[in-house]
Amino acid sequence: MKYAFFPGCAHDTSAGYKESLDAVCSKLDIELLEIPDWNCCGATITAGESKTSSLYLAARSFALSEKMGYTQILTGCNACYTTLKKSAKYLSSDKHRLEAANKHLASEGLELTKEITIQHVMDIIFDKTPKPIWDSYKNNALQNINIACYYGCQYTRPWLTGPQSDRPEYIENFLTGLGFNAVNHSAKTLCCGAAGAMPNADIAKKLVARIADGVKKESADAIVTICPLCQLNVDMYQTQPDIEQIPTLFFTQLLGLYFKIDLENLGLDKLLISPEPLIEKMQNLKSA
Amino acid sequence: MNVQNPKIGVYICHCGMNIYPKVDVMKVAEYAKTLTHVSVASEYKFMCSNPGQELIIEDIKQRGLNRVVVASCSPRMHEPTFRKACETAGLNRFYFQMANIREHSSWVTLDSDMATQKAMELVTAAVKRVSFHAPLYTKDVPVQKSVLIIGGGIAGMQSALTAADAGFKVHLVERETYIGGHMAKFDKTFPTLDCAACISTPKTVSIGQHQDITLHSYSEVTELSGFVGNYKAVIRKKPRYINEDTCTGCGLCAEKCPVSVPDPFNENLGNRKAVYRSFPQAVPLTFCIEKKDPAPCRISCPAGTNVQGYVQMVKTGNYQQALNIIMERLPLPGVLGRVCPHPCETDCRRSLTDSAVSIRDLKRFAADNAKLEDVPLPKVEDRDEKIAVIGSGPAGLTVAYYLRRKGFKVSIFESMEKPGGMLRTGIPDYRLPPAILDAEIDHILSTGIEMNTGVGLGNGITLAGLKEQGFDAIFLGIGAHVPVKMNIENEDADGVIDAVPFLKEENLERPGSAKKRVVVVGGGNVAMDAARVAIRSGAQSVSIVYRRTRNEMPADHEEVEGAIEEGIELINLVGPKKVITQDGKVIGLECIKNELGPADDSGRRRPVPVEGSEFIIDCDMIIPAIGQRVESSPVLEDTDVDLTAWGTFNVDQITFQTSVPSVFAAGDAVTGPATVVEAVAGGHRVVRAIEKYLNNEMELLEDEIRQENKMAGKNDFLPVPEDVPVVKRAKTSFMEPSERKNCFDEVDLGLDEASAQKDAEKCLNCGLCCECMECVNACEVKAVDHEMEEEIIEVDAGAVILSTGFKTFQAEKLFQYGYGIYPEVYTSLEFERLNNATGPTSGSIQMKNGKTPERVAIVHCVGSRDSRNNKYCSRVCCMYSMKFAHLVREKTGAEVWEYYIDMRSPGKLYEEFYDRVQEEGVHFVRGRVAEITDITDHPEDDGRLTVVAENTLTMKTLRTPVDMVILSVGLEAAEGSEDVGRMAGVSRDKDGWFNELHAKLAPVSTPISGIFLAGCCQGPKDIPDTVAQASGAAGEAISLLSKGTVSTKAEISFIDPELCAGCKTCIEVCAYSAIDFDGSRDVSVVNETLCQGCGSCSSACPASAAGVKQFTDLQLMNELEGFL
Amino acid sequence: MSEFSPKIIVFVCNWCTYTAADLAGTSRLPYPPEVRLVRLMCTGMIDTKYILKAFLDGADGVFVGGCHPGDCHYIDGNLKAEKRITGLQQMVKNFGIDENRLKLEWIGASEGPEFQKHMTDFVAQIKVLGPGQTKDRMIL
Amino acid sequence: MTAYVIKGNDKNPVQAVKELFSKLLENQVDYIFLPGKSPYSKLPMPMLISDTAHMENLEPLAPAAPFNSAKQAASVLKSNTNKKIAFLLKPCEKRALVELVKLSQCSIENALIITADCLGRMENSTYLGLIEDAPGLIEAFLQDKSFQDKITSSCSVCTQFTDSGSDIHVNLIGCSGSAVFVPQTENGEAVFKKFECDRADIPTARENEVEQITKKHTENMETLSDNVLSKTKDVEKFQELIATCLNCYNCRTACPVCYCKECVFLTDIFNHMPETLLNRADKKGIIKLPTDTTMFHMTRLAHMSHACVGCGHCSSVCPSNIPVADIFKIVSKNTQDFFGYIPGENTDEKIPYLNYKKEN
Repeated sequence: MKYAFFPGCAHDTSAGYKESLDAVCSKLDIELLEIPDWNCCGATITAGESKTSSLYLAARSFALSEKMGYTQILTGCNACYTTLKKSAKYLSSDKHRLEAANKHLASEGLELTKEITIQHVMDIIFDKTPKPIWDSYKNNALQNINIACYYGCQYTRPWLTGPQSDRPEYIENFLTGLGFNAVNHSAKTLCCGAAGAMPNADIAKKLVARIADGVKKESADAIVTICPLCQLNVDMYQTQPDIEQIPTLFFTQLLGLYFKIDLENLGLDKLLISPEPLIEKMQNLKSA
Repeated sequence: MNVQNPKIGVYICHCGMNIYPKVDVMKVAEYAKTLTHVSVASEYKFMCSNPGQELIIEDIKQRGLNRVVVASCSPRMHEPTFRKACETAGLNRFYFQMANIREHSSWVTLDSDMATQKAMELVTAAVKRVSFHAPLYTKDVPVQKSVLIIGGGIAGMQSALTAADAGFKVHLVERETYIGGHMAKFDKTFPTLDCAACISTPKTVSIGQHQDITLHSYSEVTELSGFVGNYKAVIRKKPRYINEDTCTGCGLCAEKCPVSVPDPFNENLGNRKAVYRSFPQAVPLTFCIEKKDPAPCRISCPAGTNVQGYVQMVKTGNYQQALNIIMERLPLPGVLGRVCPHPCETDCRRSLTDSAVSIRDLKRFAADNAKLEDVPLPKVEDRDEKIAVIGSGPAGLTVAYYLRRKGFKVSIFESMEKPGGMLRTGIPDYRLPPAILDAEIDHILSTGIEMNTGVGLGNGITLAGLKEQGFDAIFLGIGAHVPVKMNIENEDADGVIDAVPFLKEENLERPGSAKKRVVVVGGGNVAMDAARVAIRSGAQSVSIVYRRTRNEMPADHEEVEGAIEEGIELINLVGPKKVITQDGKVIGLECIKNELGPADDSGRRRPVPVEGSEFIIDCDMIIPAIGQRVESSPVLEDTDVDLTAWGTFNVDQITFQTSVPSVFAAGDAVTGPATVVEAVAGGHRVVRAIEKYLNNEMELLEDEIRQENKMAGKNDFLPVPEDVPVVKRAKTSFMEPSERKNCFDEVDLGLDEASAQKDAEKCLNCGLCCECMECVNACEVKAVDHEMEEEIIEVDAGAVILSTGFKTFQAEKLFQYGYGIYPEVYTSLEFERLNNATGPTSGSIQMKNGKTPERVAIVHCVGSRDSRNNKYCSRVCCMYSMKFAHLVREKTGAEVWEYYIDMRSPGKLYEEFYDRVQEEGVHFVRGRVAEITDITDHPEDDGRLTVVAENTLTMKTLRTPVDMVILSVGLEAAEGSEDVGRMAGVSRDKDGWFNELHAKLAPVSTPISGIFLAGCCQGPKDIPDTVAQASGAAGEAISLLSKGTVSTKAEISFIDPELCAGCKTCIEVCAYSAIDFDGSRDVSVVNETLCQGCGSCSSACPASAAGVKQFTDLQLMNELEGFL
Repeated sequence: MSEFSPKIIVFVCNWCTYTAADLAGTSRLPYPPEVRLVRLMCTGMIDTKYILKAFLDGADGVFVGGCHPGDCHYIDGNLKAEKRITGLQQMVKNFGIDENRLKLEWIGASEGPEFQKHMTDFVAQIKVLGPGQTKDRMIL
Repeated sequence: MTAYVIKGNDKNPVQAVKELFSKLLENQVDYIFLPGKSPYSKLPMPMLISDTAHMENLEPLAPAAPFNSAKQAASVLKSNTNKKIAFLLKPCEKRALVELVKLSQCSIENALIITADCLGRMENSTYLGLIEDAPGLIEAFLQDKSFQDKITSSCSVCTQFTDSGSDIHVNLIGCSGSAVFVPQTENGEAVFKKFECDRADIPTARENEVEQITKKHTENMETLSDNVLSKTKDVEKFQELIATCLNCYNCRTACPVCYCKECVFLTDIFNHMPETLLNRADKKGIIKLPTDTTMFHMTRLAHMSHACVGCGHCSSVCPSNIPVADIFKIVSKNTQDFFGYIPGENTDEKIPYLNYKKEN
């Protein structure tokens, strides 16, 4: 299957997200077509000044996607996901906003005419791929691998449609289905501090410390994230003193390990906290 | 035309500022004056006030008005007021019509001109309509002098006592086993800190003792019909299984009861027994047994053994009672404790969490540790009828034993020298030691059964002969002993011996007949037995040849395992093709390899031979074990009994009778080779059939069985608790393989006492009451009756009071507060129980680990004042939260934080209580709690919960570590109030509370006259308000009943006999059967006492012969004329 | 020319929808002024004559509001009304009266906001359908 | 299916029917009810006969009827008299009678209902005009297509000209001039056991001919629909159709299923007070009198269109030549299709408005 893909500004430079996503997608026969000349999703502007400017930014990427023939856009970043989804909702439900945005787009010869839907790339990987591929790697011994799923604060916003709650179990259910032991913890949707990390590093550190505290209670072997900003912050601040260090991976990296994809194709060496113990544990599993 | 010269007065109300100025009432009045027949039109500030009404009365009197229209508020509000005014002036009250220009115009219309215009049209329609009004008259009918009260909380109790003290009969219906409602769970009450029990017990006791109050506890009203003054209710009284009249409340039954379940009265913080009383002071004091559907183990046992019962008895160490329970259905407990394939364990719900209870081993344990001779026999009269049982296998022994227990004379005829049938010849001794079998058969015979061994059909007796000897019924339990052939070449060679004769010989005589290299053909239990016996009787190597894979093998898993452990080789996917002989003796078995093809009828994949894959297994002995069939020829010798295509006896599936009426059959002889327990099950069905047959009640059997089938399969079981610990399944110890393979000693050594009890403890008590009958034995006054059934009671009542109370908000819905996730988060009701002297901790406020909390947070407005849940304020939470704070401070000295949005303490002494609690040092934080989490910022707080909230007074986010959190959950309408509302015709508001007639002026009445509301069913309220309202509701009811009569409705149907064509359509549509047909005139006639005035008849009648008074076609068509 | 202001007759039962209308009033929930409520004890009382009279004498729309199925104060009067009204919708359709001009809805006693919404929506719908055929004409 | 012909009369259907009824009256029933003529008019009217002496007055199978005789049949069957009566009805009359049974207007327990293939009826004037010149008209009509084209508009669109629910049905169509009696119930079967008659086969040509007529009538219906629909498509156009209605209520009197003792339009509800009329005139500036004519027709449609059997007598009796039956035909087809209701088929089928209870 082919999908239009909106990478967002953090995707390519993240610690192995791009590599592992590509590897997993090719395993699952998913082709991600990067929207040509995409631009900033607008997250930072929304947070700052102008809602309308952020809307125009999103509208431009939407129009580009429409032009390439796709009305469904995938992204792997929670900030992009929320911002784009919000923008898509505003644009489709308010024709005045749509007209205003199209006025701007006209200067580039672009126009947004269709309703755009936004999906996290994870949703596609979990829901739209053939079960037999997954099943052929199933291993009961994986239940010794304790995974703490971390959703971040954006993916389960209550106004979004889709899996949502304060204590989501979407990723857990999927990983449990593969054989992993997904632990229940209290930090699933806490803020990672990304939005304020630059100006308020001390606050961000405190926030990550709470995440680590929630996860460590359940003796997790790894934290799995679904967003480059989350991954960066949680990984980075755990290296500070007084904080428990738990390898923090992208979900695609874990799936790569599950599929036994070559390690060098998963970008695991870019992680700050070494995933070695996890990799070793997974490689030493007795198959049952 | 029934009106001559209408003179209409029109009165427009300002309703203060509610109608005017939005509606220009002056303009409306001026306009009204122009309408035909209107002789006066005026406006006034408050038409409902005395001067307003006087205005109407004066005009009627002075100006001779004969019609009145008032344009004001909703007729649901003041129609009675103005009708009364008309009546006062001497005008029939129905010469009045109301135009609703407030709720339907001024309040809902934004534009003033439009509102005025609408008001004018509403007035026009009313004026047109009222011209066609006619005087109506009502009749007085007597009322029932009794009150029905639904719900026995403090509200229902107060209403009941008030009404009963006034001399009226009261039926108080409560669905729980006790009265007192939520208040019975409280410890203290705010603000005075009275002990809740101290103030409510006098009331409960009075209820119990009052001569005019009939208390229907553990009961529900299922139907309510009739009308004001004459209601009829149907009450369903659930069975307590304990007689209310005789139970003394001593509690011995509960002491003996082995079943412990979470106690809902204690909010599941503690446990109670299956027979229970919620609290010691409960009224009525009668205990109650709670039953669910029979447990799955009991259902799946072919013989219907009360598995849960004996497992519980093993748990409590009462092995004799366990054996007694087993012997109710299984005559061979030790045998089945060893060889039963235990379908019960397959269905055991414990396997949902870890593993099934080791039921079979527990049965064996009970059998091995109790005495057969102490099993009580029912005391029955001996009967004269004689029954012949042919065959002493499990089916025959079952039939013999249980018929004997019913008093019949039983003789067994066994063709072998020793009784036991296949149990003796087919099951090897290492699985079933002969001593066990002998002892159990001896016990069966000791009840007075005659045993004739060495006598069988074709061997001394015949069916006809038995009949001649005077046997009234004959049971054929001859089993299936004839081997089935393999149908391959050289099958009869020396060295081929079938498993059945092989096992028989080995079991009875033990000649050590096995040769060196043995091949067993087959995959069933018989094959395993043959293989394992072969190795014991001298074989050096034993192989089992099976045509499918191990997965498809029908043999029990344990048996296959045991065989492998003893060094027996499994050769799978192989079929026998030919016996290779030399000099007539076996030297090998030629086999062919199979592949699995598509599934066959049994669901197993069919083996398909692979061509050219033949090979030879060298051996000198071949034991085919591929099946047995029934030896029917001796039976057929003198009597023609129908056989099936399989050669088994053809019996009726209900009566188990063969084609010869007095001859019954069961066991392998009917089913073909099957398990012991299935033979026992068949035996039981025959016992029942023979008893019915001899009692000449055979026709009852089918009904009985159909009834049982109907009852089965509802699957309402005790829910599996969430926090069940994982417990490893008890394993019996085994003899070492090396040791056992050389002897016939019993391999399985059984469970030791400790592991048996531990495993029995795993039982989840799916059926709740396990029917072990310990309570029956314990009860000195014989009050326990397990056969009790529900009762249906009908009562009459003149008035009904609904007092169905409330339930608390489900705290799980607010994930962020972690209820159900963190053990130290409690709801307020849980805290009430924790703090209550009769509660699970006897009133000590402690955490689940037994420690006293040092820091406690109380969270207000959980589920209240929350747009995502309930928007309303639950009114009681602030006050009870402060009560908690005070109690925690007083009892534990812990630091307490109250997180509130606004403090609501309006009430006598309430604000003072707030002051007092503040002075006691409780921290008050204004801010809704955002989150409760186990994540802490400081390592020293590890293990504590953190309450996250913004203090909106200091604008600071607080993260407060605490040991315990109490969620002050809000109130919601009680479970089932929707059904009660429907039944009574009382509507509920959007939150589910019952609608009162008027929020201010009729707070305890409903739109349905004669039905009143008391307490929280109408909306959240505290105890003082509840009691006040309950007294009010009782007062309304008393006022209604004291008058002695009620007026019938005037607005009911009529049928004009001149117009009625007698088509009976109205009779068909009438939901109240209120229309009769008068055959002498060929017209329908309304029964005025039954008619409710719905008008279904009127709209169904094309001739408009049927109509509703005050809603006639003429009136409505003219009202429309006014609008259009 | 001023905007078309339709004339709408609303038949309501006393127990549910009239109460809901009262509730909309006490809650001050505004809705278009074009609706005229006729109170009946039950929707099961509605004669086809009333609805035809409305349509033939100038009403642009007719709305019937009753209790939810199962909640009828008279057991199943609302179901009888439902059958009759669906039949009538078919009948008037023959004469070019759009079936959407005759609407049946269940509005429970506590559903003041729903009453407001239904009134607002129905008036809007009738405005879209335009004036009925009988207004200011010599028809009855 | 067993069928019978009457010996000796196999080429004269009128005579065959007469003979059957005569035999019935002789020893199976107490009365017979079928069209006959009085000395005073050539138009056949329903006759109730107790004595075989009057058989010569009978005129079965005449292509004329001044009204649908279901109401008259019902008046004979209104209450239980314990008398057996045999009826000869046109299929539309039998259907109307079944509807009246559902409305408790009569019981057909003691009735033997005999129906005959109906090739339609002529308006009274047409019939009277023709019968003057052609005394053998009835027999000729059954054969001669040119006569058959003179039937009423309603009959020319009727597709229910045979019957399957009566006790005995007389097959005429495709029977090349003979009458073939087909018993359709046990009661019908019993009739033929009691006297001698010949067993016969239903002619094979019948099926085809029935189909032909059905096809033709269906086509006629389509034409009619096109014509009428253009006049009923809105209320104002409809006025053109009924403009001359004088509220005489003849149509409802003639209607066999309008069973009210007195029409609601004759009651006070529509018998307006002067001020009502004046108010209406005030409101609109001008009103036409009599009022409520549209109301009358639509109410009758609302009340009865589910039960309309399509006999067409409403049109026949209209002094203003309003095609009432055509309007009914179109509307009732829609109503009956909507409810899946076939009026007059069997007495057990519930009237749609009484079928309001929901499953579970």
